[in-house]
Amino acid sequence: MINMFDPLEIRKHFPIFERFQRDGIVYLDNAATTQKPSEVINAIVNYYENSNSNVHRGVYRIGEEATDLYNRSRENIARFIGGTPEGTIFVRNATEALNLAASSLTRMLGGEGEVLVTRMEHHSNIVPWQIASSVSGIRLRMMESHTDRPLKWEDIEKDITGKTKIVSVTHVSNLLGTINDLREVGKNLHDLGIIFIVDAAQSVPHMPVNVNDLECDLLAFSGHKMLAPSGIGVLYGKPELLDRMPPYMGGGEMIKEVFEDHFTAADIPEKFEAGTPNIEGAIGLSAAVDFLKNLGMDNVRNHEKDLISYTLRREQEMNMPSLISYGPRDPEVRGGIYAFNIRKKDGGDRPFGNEVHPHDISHLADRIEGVELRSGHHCAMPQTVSLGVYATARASFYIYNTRDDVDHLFDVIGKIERRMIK
Amino acid sequence: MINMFDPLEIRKHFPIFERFQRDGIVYLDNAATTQKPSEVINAIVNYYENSNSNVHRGVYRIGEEATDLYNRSRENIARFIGGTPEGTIFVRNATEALNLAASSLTRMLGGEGEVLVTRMEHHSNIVPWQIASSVSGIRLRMMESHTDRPLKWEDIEKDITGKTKIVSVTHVSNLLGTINDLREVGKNLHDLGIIFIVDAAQSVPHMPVNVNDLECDLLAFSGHKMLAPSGIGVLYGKPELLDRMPPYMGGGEMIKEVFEDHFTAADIPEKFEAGTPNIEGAIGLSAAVDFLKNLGMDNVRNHEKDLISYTLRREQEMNMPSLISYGPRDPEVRGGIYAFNIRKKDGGDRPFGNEVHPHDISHLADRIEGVELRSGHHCAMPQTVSLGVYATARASFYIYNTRDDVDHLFDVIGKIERRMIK
Amino acid sequence: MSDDIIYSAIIDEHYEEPRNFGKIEDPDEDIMETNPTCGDTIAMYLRLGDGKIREIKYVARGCLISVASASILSERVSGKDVSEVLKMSKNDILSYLGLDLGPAREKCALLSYDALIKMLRKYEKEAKK
Amino acid sequence: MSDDIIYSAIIDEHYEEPRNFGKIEDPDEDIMETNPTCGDTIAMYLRLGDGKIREIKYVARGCLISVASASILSERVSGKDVSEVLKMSKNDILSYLGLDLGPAREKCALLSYDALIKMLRKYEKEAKK
Ligand SMILES: Cc1ncc(COP(=O)(O)O)c(C=O)c1O
Ligand SMILES: Cc1ncc(COP(=O)(O)O)c(C=O)c1O
Repeated sequence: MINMFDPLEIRKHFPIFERFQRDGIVYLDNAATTQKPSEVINAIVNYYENSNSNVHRGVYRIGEEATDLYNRSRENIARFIGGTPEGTIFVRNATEALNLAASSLTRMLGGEGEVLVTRMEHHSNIVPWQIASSVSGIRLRMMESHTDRPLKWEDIEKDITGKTKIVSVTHVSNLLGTINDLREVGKNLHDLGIIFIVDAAQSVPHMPVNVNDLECDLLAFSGHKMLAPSGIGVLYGKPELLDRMPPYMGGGEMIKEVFEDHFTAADIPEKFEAGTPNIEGAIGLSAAVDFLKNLGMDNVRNHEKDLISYTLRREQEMNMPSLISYGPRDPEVRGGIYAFNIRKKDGGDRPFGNEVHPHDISHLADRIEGVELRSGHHCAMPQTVSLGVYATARASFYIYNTRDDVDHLFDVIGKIERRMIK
Repeated sequence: MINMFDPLEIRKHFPIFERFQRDGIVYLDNAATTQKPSEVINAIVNYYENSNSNVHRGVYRIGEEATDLYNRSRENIARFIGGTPEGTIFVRNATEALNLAASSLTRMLGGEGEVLVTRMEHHSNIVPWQIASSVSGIRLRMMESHTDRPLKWEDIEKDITGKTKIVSVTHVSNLLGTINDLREVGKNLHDLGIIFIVDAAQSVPHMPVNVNDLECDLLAFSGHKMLAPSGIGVLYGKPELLDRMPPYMGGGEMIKEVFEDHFTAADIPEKFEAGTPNIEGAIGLSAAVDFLKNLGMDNVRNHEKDLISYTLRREQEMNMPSLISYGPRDPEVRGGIYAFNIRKKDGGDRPFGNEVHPHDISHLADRIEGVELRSGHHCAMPQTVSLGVYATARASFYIYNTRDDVDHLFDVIGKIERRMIK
Repeated sequence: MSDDIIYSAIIDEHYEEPRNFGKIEDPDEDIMETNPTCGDTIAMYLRLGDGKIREIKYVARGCLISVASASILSERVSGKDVSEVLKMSKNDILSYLGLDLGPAREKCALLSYDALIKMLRKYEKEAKK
Repeated sequence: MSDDIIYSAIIDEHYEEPRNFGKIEDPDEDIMETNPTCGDTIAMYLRLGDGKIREIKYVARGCLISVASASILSERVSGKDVSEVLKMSKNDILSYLGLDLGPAREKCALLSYDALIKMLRKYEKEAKK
């Protein structure tokens, strides 16, 4: 379908780019969510128009078709990350995946021990553990991590104690763009009998990820960050571990039998999928996976590496003293994420300082130039606070972005500076 | 748009009926899931093609549009059930709604007391409480309920003890079709300080439901059973109660602030919506609500009342001794649900009895006549077992079904009997 | 393959008169399997010796497909070497039925096969000790 | 209304020189409010008497919209009757800014209003006792 990796060709598959073109919109909020190609939209519409029905229990024609589509979606998605279908659990999003993990593992471990996370985690890999520790003896510990280089095994090793039962880290930081170096981590943790969880919400969409290479026990990601609908995501787990973990939610589909006073759980993956699942979501995610496989995940990664290199080069050329950005400078270890602030270095006359509020940056970027940036703590408050700020503005790239988009970004940064820092 | 309530006119809004017509399919599995009208499909496609982005935190154009669509969907759905937007929490499905309730209320109540449910509950209103009682001192008790008449306040009253903290009952049984009589229940339970939960998965789609009239504290339903996508549902709650309930899942969107060792929760409804929500699901559900409002929920109910009356009449006329059906005979208290079995009354020569397995019924109904029935325990094992069977076949109606469809059903029942009971 | 459970003579024959139906007292292996989709249950009993299936019986309550497939399976494996039976694939079983089944009904057809394979694996494992 | 935060003179003026910025020592009411969307924070202080707002001050760290709206609000309510201020609606506040804001930025604009209303409600409740 798509031979050369050409973002302008790729755009043709995304109906929303007609509007973007019409309204002069440059969409740079892909770490928050991505756009949907026709291939994904059509897979969903086609399901609605031909096979829509509930899965698992229907022995009539369209029930079988829906079940078949659902199962084949699971197989396809499992294959994409090198996993097995029974280890591939459909959830709403990476957040639910991590909540499921935190709740079920806490019970499996008898509510004891320590969970280690990094300071660069998304709230989704912090708050579930805080909730778990509010109802059990599990303790959350946050290890320091660097803002200018990837996390390595040696960094984790320092913080492990005899009590550590789980290490849960992000593969790619959604704020700094850091691609953590997780080789060795899985193997070493397993030698210590520690469970290894990877938040892959920002890696699976952007680079080749294989659960066997990572040697992780659990891995979480969201469909909507990789061209698929919202409302669908995956918790991948090693079957041997999932078998031991108690169910999370109870209800239809996840049981073998229900009696007045107890139930028996279904086998994995159904054990963890209570109630009617997001069927079209799974089908849409599978179509998204096909789209990405077709492009080649190596090509996706190389494209984004090119964009972030270009971004860092443009930033340097701008030589704008008020522009501060975060994260590693080496594109080899940096995803397509660029968080920054605009701040007059020498304070100023306004009583509240001369920092341009990131909300104003993204509001103005939109109104002046149609450049769509996110602003805030990006659900990574501990990391944001450690940078000494309350918020940042963030641009994040995907397959349909170009160097031209990066030029627009720096154009508008220049204009905002002139407008706000007088 | 649609003036008279005419199922054949209504079908024109459902693209899948083209296929149904082509392949001679009579879809009678609406209690499991319903079909989607173009209005819903278009709302979703339109979102993908014009405003797709993440909600809540975007201050750029399409982010604002998405947020606006999401918020207005919530308002619309809240209004539909007489509730407030802040009391309307988006979840994946009724199952998640009841899990959220069980988990959060258990913690709120300090893990003590008794939860009363009926025997006619769906597994979604049983297993979450069993899980809760496996991790706390909460106890689940199942009260007897009748299979031939609605549950009334007097039935519940008998089973209440000093320990009862929660009563959670289904509004309409998905197996028997019983419409329970919940007037008085809310008021009386509140006088006793007991929390009242309604599983409205089979009522909100089929009849006017108002949370104020029901005087319930919490109410659960699924979008996919009312013309909307799967992957979206609602837990409605009284704001005063929701304010007191601890959060369920942790992560993005549901927090005010996150620190290393604790977090502060956002206000309702966000407090209970962790991570990126199913945005298009909410938009689709709102479009489905518009479609149903346009038809008029009174008309929907009357239409289904007509179909179930006709069904019960046709059954009587058939006078087929091997046909056994369940549930109240009075259409006034019966939803459009018809569960049955085919069984030769006088045993038989086969070593395993002469009951036609419901799976064979639904397989044959599909292959002989294109009639799509569900078979199994319908996620209501305690009720199914109490009927003295392992499974039933079930037909369930919705706005696009006709008396003609009912005729097809009895045609095929006759044929199956002749094929299987020799 | 035909989709016609409506007129399949072979299925009907086995459903009306399932072969090897019943119990073995004091079996070498026995097992109880349930299909959560529909609640179908099969109890299966084996007498084994010299690496062969000497006798196979079962008591099933189930549908056309699961009863017929248990009956057909029992005929096919009676007297066979355990190692040979373990080599049979799911698709072999499905092809014996001569029906093109959807995923839900495949579970019905494979209930007896799953039960059998579990017992034989256990038997082999114990034999190796 | 104009969408132009780019060139809004009134917003700029208040942002560059916010009115009533600062603290009141020993205030009759004070409050700290945060906008979870962006972490904007405002501390607001009131001196009240005879049912009137005698003095209003605030310390804010925030964006153009939230700082300017706090400044504009403080000018509008200084010296006014509490009961009258309580009658002001969210839309009144938004119209003072003269901008057509999206839902996310509305929260910025209403942060100071929310803080003020909370204090005044508390004051009224206590006055009634
Ligand atoms: C009464 C009742 N409650 C709950 C549910 C669960 O719905 P879902 O699978 O959408 O969570 C159903 C669906 O079958 C139902 O009929
Ligand atoms: C690293 C990381 N983890 C988890 C999440 C949560 O994703 P979702 O909101 O889809 O659950 C995100 C999304 O922002 C993320 O970037």
